[in-house]
Amino acid sequence: MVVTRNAGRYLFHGAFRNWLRNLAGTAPALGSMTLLLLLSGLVGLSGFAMRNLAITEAHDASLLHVYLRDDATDDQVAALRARIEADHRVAGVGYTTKAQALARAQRRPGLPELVDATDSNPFPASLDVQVKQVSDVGAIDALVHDDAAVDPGYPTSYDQGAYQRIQQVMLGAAIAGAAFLLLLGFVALTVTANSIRSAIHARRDEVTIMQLVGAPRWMVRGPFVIEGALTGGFAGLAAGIVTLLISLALISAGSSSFAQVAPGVTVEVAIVAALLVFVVGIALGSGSSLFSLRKHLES
Amino acid sequence: MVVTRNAGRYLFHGAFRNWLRNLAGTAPALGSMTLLLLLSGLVGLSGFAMRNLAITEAHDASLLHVYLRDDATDDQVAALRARIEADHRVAGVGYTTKAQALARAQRRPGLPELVDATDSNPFPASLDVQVKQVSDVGAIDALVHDDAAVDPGYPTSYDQGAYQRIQQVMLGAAIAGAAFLLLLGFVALTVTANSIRSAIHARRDEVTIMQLVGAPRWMVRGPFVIEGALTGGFAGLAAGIVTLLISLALISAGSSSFAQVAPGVTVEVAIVAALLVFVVGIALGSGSSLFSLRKHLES
Amino acid sequence: MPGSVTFCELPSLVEFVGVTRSYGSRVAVEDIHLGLDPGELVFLVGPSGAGKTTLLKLINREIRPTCGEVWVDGLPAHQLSASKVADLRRRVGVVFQDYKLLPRLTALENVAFALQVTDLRISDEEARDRGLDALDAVGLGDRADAFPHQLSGGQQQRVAVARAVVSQPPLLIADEPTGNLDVETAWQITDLLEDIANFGTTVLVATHNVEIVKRMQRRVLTLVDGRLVRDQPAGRVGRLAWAAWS
Amino acid sequence: MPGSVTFCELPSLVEFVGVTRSYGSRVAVEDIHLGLDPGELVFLVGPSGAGKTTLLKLINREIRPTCGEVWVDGLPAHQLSASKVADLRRRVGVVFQDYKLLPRLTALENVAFALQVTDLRISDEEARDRGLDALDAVGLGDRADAFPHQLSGGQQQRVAVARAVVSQPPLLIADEPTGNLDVETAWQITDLLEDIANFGTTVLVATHNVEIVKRMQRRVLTLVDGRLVRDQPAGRVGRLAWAAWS
Ligand SMILES: Nc1ncnc2c1ncn2[C@@H]1O[C@H](COP(=O)(O)OP(=O)(O)OP(=O)(O)O)[C@@H](O)[C@H]1O
Ligand SMILES: Nc1ncnc2c1ncn2[C@@H]1O[C@H](COP(=O)(O)OP(=O)(O)OP(=O)(O)O)[C@@H](O)[C@H]1O
Ligand SMILES: [Mg+2]
Ligand SMILES: [Mg+2]
Repeated sequence: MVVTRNAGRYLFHGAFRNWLRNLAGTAPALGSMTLLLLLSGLVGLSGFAMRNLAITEAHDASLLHVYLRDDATDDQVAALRARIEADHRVAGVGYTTKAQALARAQRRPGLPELVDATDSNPFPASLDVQVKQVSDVGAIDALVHDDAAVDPGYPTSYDQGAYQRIQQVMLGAAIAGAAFLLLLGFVALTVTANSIRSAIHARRDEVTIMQLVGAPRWMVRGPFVIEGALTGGFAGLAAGIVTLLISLALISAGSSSFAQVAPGVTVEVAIVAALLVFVVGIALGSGSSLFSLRKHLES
Repeated sequence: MVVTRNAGRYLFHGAFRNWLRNLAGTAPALGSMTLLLLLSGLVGLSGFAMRNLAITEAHDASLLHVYLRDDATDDQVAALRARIEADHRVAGVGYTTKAQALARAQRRPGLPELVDATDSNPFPASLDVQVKQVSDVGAIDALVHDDAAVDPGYPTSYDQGAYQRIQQVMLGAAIAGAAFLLLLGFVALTVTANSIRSAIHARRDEVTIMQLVGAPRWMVRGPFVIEGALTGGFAGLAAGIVTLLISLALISAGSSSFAQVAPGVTVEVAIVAALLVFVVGIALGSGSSLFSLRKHLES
Repeated sequence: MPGSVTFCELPSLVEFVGVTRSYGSRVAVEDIHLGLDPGELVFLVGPSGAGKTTLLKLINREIRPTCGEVWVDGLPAHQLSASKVADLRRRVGVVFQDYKLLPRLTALENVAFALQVTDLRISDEEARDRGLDALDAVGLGDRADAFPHQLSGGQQQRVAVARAVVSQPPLLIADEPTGNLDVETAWQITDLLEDIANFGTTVLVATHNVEIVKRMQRRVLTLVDGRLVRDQPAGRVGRLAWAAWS
Repeated sequence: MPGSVTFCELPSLVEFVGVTRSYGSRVAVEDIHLGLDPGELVFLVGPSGAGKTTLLKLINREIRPTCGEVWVDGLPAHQLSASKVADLRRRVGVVFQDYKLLPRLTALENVAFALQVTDLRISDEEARDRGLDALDAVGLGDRADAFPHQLSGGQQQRVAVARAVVSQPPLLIADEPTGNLDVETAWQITDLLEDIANFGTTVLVATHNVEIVKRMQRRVLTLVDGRLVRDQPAGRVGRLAWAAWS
């Protein structure tokens, strides 16, 4: 009991006191960590927003229009629709009548006159199929292609080349984005850990003295690890708060336009991000202290 | 003469020797600087590519179609064209005949049948005006709007709402991109400088001893500044080489697709970027050494 | 059976068996055989660079012997695993030649730290009280809250002595504990070391202070060029061997 | 006219006028009046914490006096601008109580550095030769390439002495230069300091080594609790004042 209490008091009280006394030496590490954790937080949020954007884009791109023959019966259309809806790759199916298609077409230049010039409505009705994944659009196209209800001339809006391009671009963007975020994350972690390590390195004489006086391992490592956690925690706290403030400011400043640029970044998400930054700071601070101490202690 | 030679030898030889001897203590700073300079290099190149992409986008968006009346005379069209070409905001003017417009339109679903159904070609000929700046498209539209040669029903492809949206989005993207690049740059500079500063801080006893022995300011600062420059230079060299290698790999790997994603990033640009990273490394290393020495020396 | 262990059978607290230690090609101590008994006060003398500090470092397992065995309080210091080193060091109080005070702790905190290292059950108050007592004993009761850099050279040295004695270890090794002290204070410290030896602690003092060595008339080990050239038992007054030798 | 300056008119090389220095509320030296002449060898004695190091630090402008004036070789050390401090220090060779060797330079490099600081016209070869000479003079010619942490306590102290004397400065201050040395080596160092004084350098040595102070029969300044309680001229043998006082 006494031992645990004393040990706890020694660790926390001692570490906090030393941390305060060593603030001048820790300042660069603190500054670097704060900036990089802040960067990670913002970049993480941007990554999240980009992911949401990409999902929206993919959603748009995976809308397939299935053009119906003018003489298709209601039963045929219903059967086709049922068949499509039964497919697990399909999220939903809508219906556009010939009249609606005409109305849409009339918004293009030149066409109104054209439409006026003929009595018939040349635009086909369509089933608008929302496919879950862009990559499955081709399969759905193949599925409906030869249905009795479908216009044999222009069966669907599917254009193999165009879809492949979209898929390629989105894949490329995803890979590039992920690579960049990973790189940034790696840099942030490494540099932050390095800051702590050089702060510890500067104090390796102290480590040596504590060992020489006969302090057991935990008494040597403990305070340094806790000091590292304090540095990391403070940096994380500052970075987390700034992350939160920036997100909140952006969210409230341009509620509508911001939601378009960074969809899905709500107050809750910002809070979670801030907390994550804080926790990562503590973990990084204490972890890299421990890591660099092990190197000194082993020798 | 002897003094200068001795001074030079003292500075460079001494600094290099000490730098080698202190490598263990410098390692974290070296690692951090390398990573952040590399990041700056890559981010700088991305920024450059993004800028080029944005220019391309703006170029596309600032193409204005001026629809011509079917009964406009050649003279009227020529006069209009001359008037447009005379405007300093216009980069170039192209011409699309009614037949070309029809051919383009026929690629849309439903339209071929429609066209087959009528004998006349409802699509107007157009002058395709490349405006230099997106923001001037509206002005050019106003300029040609009431010309005798222009179709009064659909004078141009200009759609005020749409253009304003494009302009807004592009402005937003530019500001966000610039802010992000600035933030990254700031973080890279600060953290890099901090690394050097903590390396110097760890050796302030040496600074004190040199002063106590009576070394004049330049003899105290010189070696540390040069050591800082060495650290920065090595970090910059490593980062520059990696930047160069990554760019070259990307350029040669996907010559065509890369050029689309990162237009304008050529071998020359990559070399310049690598050199810049190197120079920034040296400047940052020596500069922040000097800065943190001044603080110690003053006290 | 208790009682069967008689006084003269007490095992050596420190035992060197054919110990040699080199730094690279430089031999610092060579073929040392040595035994120190509990409660002994022993002086270690010899010219600068003779290997005194090296010998003391071997006891504290700061360094390992190149060959030979070092036994301290029953522990084999020459082959101790890294995790057992702290156990050994907690049984040895050390006054280092360059003090080795923790720069970010005050004098009192330095002393209390060494005390709590040996026994975590000691409460903060007790550590404080015993630390202040130890500082009083070396004449620094009024400088307890000063940081090492705020103390004079001799004061730092005395804090180092206080730190070494505060936990009353079975073995105390002191490397030049009076090098920066005036005669008066040096005697005060020597008296303190003698007191501690009288309470059963084995005390080994490396020193250049001929005056003290002569007057105390205790056992004197003489080291020259890394070799133990003379082991003069207590109570005998004689010219210092190495001075005769040089 | 040359020759008009007679021996007895030589100005003081070091002059203290009513100097007091406190650390916070703690007075380290108080109202010191003092003059040292060129070529003098002077000992400064007093108990641990008396203010000896503080007095030496005032000469070297490591610290400024709280009040009073300190003149060194004509320079006002008490009000010297930061940029002039190096000028002053180049005229003063210092043996620091804690050596203050540059840890990343070898013994020889440490000495050569101090030499080139004072005069950049000295070539590397000359610096090397003179540095080796100085190390030889303190008995360390064979350890020139060792780094400070590879030297024993006394060897480090001797490197510090070599560094202070190598440039033959007009003033040499040594803080406890024999604290970690055996009697033999201590005398060797003292002889070296005497030689330097004979060549015209003013030498001020703070020491606890009563033996040396007594035998040398030079001027002795006694400091107790920050006050200069006695200034005993050369050639007089007497009980050390502070020992009498305590
Ligand atoms: N780390 C080291 N590397 C190389 N040589 C060393 C090292 N440590 C000590 N030595 C050498 O070993 C010899 C003995 O050193 P030691 O410190 O034991 O001497 P000492 O008797 O304590 O001397 P002093 O009285 O001056 O403190 C010396 O010549 C010294 O230079
Ligand atoms: N930086 C400081 N802050 C506070 N007090 C100090 C500081 N430096 C010295 N002192 C105090 O001033 C007094 C004189 O110190 P000084 O170092 O001059 O003593 P000294 O005569 O050199 O002693 P020693 O023989 O032990 O080296 C001491 O009591 C010391 O504790
Ligand atoms: Mg020693
Ligand atoms: Mg002193």
